[in-house]
Amino acid sequence: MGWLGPEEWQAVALSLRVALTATIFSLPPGILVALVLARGRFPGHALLNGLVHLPLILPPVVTGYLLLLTFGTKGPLGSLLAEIGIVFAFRWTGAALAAAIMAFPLMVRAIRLSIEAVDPKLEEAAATLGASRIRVFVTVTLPLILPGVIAGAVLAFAKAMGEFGATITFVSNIPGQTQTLPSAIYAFLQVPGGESAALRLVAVSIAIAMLALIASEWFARRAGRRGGGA
Amino acid sequence: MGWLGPEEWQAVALSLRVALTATIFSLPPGILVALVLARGRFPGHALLNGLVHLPLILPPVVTGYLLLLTFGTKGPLGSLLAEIGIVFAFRWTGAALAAAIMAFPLMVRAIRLSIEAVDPKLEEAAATLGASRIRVFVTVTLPLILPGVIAGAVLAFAKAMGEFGATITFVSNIPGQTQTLPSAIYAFLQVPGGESAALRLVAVSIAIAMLALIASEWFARRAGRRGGGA
Amino acid sequence: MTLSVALHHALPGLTLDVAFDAPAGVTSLFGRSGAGKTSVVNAVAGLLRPDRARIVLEGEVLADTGRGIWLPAHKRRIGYVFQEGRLFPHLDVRRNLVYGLRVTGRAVDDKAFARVVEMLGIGALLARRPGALSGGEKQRVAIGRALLAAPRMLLLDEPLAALDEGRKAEILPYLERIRDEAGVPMLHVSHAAAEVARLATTVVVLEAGRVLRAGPTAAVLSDPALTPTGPRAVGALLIARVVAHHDDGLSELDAGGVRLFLPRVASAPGAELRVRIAAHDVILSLGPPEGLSALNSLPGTVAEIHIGDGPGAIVAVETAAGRVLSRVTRRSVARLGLAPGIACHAILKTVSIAAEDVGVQAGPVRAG
Amino acid sequence: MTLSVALHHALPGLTLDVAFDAPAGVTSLFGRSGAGKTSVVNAVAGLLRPDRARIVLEGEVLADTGRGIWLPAHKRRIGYVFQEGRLFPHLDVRRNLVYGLRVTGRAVDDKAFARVVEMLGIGALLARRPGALSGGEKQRVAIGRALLAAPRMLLLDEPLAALDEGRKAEILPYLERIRDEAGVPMLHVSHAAAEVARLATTVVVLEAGRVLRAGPTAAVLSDPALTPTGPRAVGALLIARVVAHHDDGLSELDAGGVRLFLPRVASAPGAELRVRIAAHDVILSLGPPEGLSALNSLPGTVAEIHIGDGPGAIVAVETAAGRVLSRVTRRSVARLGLAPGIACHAILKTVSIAAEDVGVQAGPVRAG
Amino acid sequence: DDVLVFAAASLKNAIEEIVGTFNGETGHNVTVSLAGSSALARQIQSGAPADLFISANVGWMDTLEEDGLIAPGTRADLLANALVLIAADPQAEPVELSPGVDLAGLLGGGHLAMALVDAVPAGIYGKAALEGLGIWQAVAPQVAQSDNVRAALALVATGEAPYGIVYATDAVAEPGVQVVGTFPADSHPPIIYPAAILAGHEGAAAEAFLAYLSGATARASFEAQGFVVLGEE
Ligand SMILES: Nc1ncnc2c1ncn2[C@@H]1O[C@H](COP(=O)(O)OP(=O)(O)OP(=O)(O)O)[C@@H](O)[C@H]1O
Ligand SMILES: Nc1ncnc2c1ncn2[C@@H]1O[C@H](COP(=O)(O)OP(=O)(O)OP(=O)(O)O)[C@@H](O)[C@H]1O
Ligand code: MOO
Ligand SMILES: [Mg+2]
Ligand SMILES: [Mg+2]
Repeated sequence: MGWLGPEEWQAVALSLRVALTATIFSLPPGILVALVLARGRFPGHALLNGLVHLPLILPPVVTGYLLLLTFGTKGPLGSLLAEIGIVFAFRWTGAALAAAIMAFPLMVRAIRLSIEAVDPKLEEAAATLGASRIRVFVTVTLPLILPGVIAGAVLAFAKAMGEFGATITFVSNIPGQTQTLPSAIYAFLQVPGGESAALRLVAVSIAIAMLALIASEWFARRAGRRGGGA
Repeated sequence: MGWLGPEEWQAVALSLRVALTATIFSLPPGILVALVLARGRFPGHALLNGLVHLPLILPPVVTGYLLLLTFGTKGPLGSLLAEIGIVFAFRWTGAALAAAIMAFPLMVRAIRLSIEAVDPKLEEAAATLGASRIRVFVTVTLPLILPGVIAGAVLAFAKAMGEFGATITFVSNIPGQTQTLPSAIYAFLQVPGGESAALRLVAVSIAIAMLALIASEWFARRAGRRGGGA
Repeated sequence: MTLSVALHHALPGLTLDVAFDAPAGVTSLFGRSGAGKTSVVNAVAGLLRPDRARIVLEGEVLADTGRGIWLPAHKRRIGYVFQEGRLFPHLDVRRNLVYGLRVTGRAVDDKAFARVVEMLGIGALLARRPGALSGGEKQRVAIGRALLAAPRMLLLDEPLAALDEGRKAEILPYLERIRDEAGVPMLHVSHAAAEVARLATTVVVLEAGRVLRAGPTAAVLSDPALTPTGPRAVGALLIARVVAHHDDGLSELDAGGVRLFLPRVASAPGAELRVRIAAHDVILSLGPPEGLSALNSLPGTVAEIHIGDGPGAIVAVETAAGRVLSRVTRRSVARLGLAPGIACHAILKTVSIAAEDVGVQAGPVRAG
Repeated sequence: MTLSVALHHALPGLTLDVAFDAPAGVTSLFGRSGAGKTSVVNAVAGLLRPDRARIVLEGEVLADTGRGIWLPAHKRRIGYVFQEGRLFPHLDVRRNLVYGLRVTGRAVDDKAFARVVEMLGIGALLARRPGALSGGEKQRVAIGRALLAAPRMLLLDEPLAALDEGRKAEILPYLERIRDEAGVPMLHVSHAAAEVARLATTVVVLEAGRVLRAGPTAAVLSDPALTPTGPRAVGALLIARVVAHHDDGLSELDAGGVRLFLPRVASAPGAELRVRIAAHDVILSLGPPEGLSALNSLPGTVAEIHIGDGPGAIVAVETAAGRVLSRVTRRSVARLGLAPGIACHAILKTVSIAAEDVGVQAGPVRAG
Repeated sequence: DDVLVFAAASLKNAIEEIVGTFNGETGHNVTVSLAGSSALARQIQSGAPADLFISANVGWMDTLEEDGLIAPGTRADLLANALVLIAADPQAEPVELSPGVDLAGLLGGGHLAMALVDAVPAGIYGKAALEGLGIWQAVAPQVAQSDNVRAALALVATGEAPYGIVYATDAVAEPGVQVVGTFPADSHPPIIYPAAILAGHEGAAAEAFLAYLSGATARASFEAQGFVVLGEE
């Protein structure tokens, strides 16, 4: 414990909170968008697909700027949301938003791949047994894509733990509020001799991510223990 | 043509080269690692899995720094490779390496998910028809995971087009040699009045990525046109 | 009319153009591999949307493409036993079985559950996932899953093809009971004549996407001109009443005043049964048989002789028990001088009538 | 000994403990659903690695767990028609068919290809992907795929269960030809007695993971004590030589000096056939039959009577053509006074012998 | 000859202009790699093929010098910059940046945008200046730190933060912000951009370019961007 200062512990705790929040909140829209992209055939398909991938394509700084312009208190969405009490600017919630958006393409891809691998014949079978579309999804599709959902979530979590460029550009770095592990690491690396301090934080970061990975593998294995096809 | 300067065209061309090289060269190891992670059960499984995810977890600057330490002219691997004529440091090849490593976890995940969705019963059937392991892989597994390979490749390409932090940290930002689109965008954003130039490059970046996405969807659809399971 | 189907659909290999009515009871779709049976069933289930279709179940229009009506599968409440299982790989057998109830918010009736499980012999499998089942076990679970959803109609696509005779003999009476007691109408696909004869009220013969013949089972199966799946499908259906069970394992039946001896049947005296008599199991004798091991002899008169392309002929004999068909050789027809009006005896071995040939009677089986 | 199998394997539902020898020709695994048939076949194919096993094919040790030998599936050159198709969904039918040749670098023999395609009736499907095939079509392609790989042994797991009688009758002779002409040994799983009787040289009856009985087909199938899949499996096999084909569509055969008339068979005069006579198709008569439509009558002497649990009894009649089995009721045994040594006639309808009951003879079929 | 210059990214506009004219006049081929000073310095430590380094930060140049990575006698302080307080509100009153100024009150609960105060030069200088004025403790909780000074500027330009501390050079061309005060030069260590030729890369072309950077043409370019050019006129 002694080898991390209180501010660093704060950054660790915040990063965890940000990454978890980002992962959990982006799961439902992630699954939805993946579903739409995997199954839907509509005019805006390519556009939606492109939009989802945008954070991957753009340098993170640009994404951060765009977030600032959109979700800042003066931004069109930001000011609207502020009226109902949701503020992202300079809040840890903003860091979570940035992380979620940066991680979104990874999550969607993983889930989409799983959805595309689901045999529609099983969904048909569920329908003949009386399951409505939504029930089919919850009782058949979702369990079958669980490995993909877990993979997507773990990718998102890892990405959220490492995200830095968009986050700091959007919500800057306020210790205890928006200073995540990567910003702290970045800061250490900017000054001569900061390497060892940075390394300590990198180690913490890796340890957390490893735990998350191992947990996810375990869950995925449990979920996948089907003993072969039907 | 007129609205991009020659140096900017250079950056576009370089980015394309870097992203394509990164994607193509990381495909074989990506498939291999995905295969090992999906099917293998060995002591170092968790370690390998963690290692692959590392570039996602670490802030890109850290990855870039580690690359610099490892593959720099003075680094252990860098000096070794230099002896057989392979130099990454401050070359476009280094940018490709950085992009490939940053994109690797995305690619591996996508392919791994697809491998896990392949019905081993089909591979067994191929074996009874005389196909050796490697033949089974080439003639059955690979075609069946093609959608995943394509998804992995397009994710990697997009990520490679957008990668910036690790690249600029590893190979700097030398016009014509290591200045990719994102580094150019970054540089523009560092000075007053650079926004409009940056925006132009962002537009180019998006256009390229969109084309890649659309092409990949088209390929994936062709590959996936199986008309249902067996 | 319970179910009325009319559909037109172009598939790459085949154009389906099918219309038939399925009255209460079991309607069997009968036809060769690739004839379009599964496609028709899929359309009824709501899984295949034909180019043109009108499907009405008990007065409710399930589909009418002309009027843009297409009830989605889950609203049709039609149970479906698929040709290829389609069990849920992520659920154990128990959860597969109760899926239909759970998903529609209905409670599981423990008695009904236990009955189905016992009948299908899957009690030991309840905790297993489908991946750890044998081929026949999967099919049995699939049957149970459809039954337990308590549908208002059942679609059965070759439900017993993967099962051995012993198991078939156990499951068939259960399907009959569902047909008769629960009154659940069924659309059934099979290429086994005995199964069709036993279960079906109505038979629809499909060939290359078209209805070759449709009508009451007795009429269709006794039509010698109609052998879409081979000549062994031809046979007659007699209606008989159980008179008594004897100590030596035989049951005595009365068919229009004629005594029939069958291996012990399950039904109590007084019950009315339908007995399928395959044409190739009937021997004709000019005089009353003597010294023969066959216990059943039905005196009658030749009503009709149908000479086919091959060596065989179908002789229809009008007896007090009903019309019996016999498949004999053309040579025998000549040798015995058989012709309409000739008196003869239809001789039938008791044991030729297998358990699968005897079914519980479901309403009137009108002959031709 | 072509194939020798001995294995022990514990599955959650069943412990397999099986040992049998399969001589040249076809060995049928016969048994109820869940008996372990597919598991045994999987072990022979190299897909299931039993806890303990020794499997030897034509002198080559495929598996010997004691010595740590386990030849991988692809090196065994054993073709396998799976119970559930397993076609490659990404390849069209043509590519599925030639997969085994392509992948082992062998050229496609156009003639062999055309023959298999025609026999299976899949010519119109060659350009389609498996997803666009009917259930029976899939199974036919799977058979073709295994055949065309030209394996040194064939495993057939209920290959014909999804097919109608007409199609079965077309495919069976082809399997016989592979057995006889190409000399490819087969291990065959079926619950259809007629199919087993026709194809098998040896029958291995499995029950609950153990070998209940193994031996030559005639001996096993004529054992009245042995009815794992129902009594209709019991029957005799006679060896007969084609004498002539008659104009009225009948073929005349000679079985040990006794004339037999059958619906036209494909083999030329002089050919030796095996004819399955199901016990439930044989009527016994004390005197020579007169005025009967049945053309075949084999005089003989009752050799043995086996009274079962039910109403039936199996009477073995020694005739010049060989031993014939008849399934009669106990009541008939009593009524006719049947007992060993009594002279009687075994009467058999010509048409009772369906096409699927007549096979080309493969080496000697030793009786019991 | 080819010359590769590693320069702090904030010099982009001026240095590219200067390189353009220099290449035109001399026929040399100077290329500039623009990135953060820390990244560039580490690359030099790792053997980057750079000939000349212009840092936005004295510390990193000191480190390289200690490592013996710069050619002795070539280091020169090239430019100086000033630190200004900017406001988002176009009507904002000028602020007298004297000791004890109530900046916290001025912020009124809003944030003060700066670069990372322990890592990025503009932030380090800004923190020093606030300490110099004795108001760091009061303001610190409200400081929002960005990874670079341009991002801090953007926070003010978008109105997200009412005030920010940036270089004078950054405020020059940004129409969205008002300069409301300049920090006294003595409130923080001098903001110096040192330049040096790297050890082993001494050569006529590099030396010529280094000299050119102090020349009149370069001075005009630097000054146009708001830099103070050091060294005699
Ligand atoms: N992977 C498995 N895990 C557990 N039990 C299994 C597994 N595979 C098969 N079994 C069980 O082993 C027994 C034998 O299965 P097998 O598939 O060999 O039967 P089968 O004789 O081929 O039956 P069928 O005629 O129904 O195909 C069955 O009771 C089955 O439930
Ligand atoms: N998706 C499809 N695309 C193209 N053709 C199809 C498709 N599905 C079925 N067919 C063709 O339509 C015909 C009817 O198929 P269907 O599955 O209804 O046959 P079936 O009567 O059920 O046959 P089986 O007894 O073999 O299951 C077949 O010739 C089949 O090849
Ligand atoms: O998208 Mo980044 O470059 O990994 O922060
Ligand atoms: Mg079908
Ligand atoms: Mg099986």
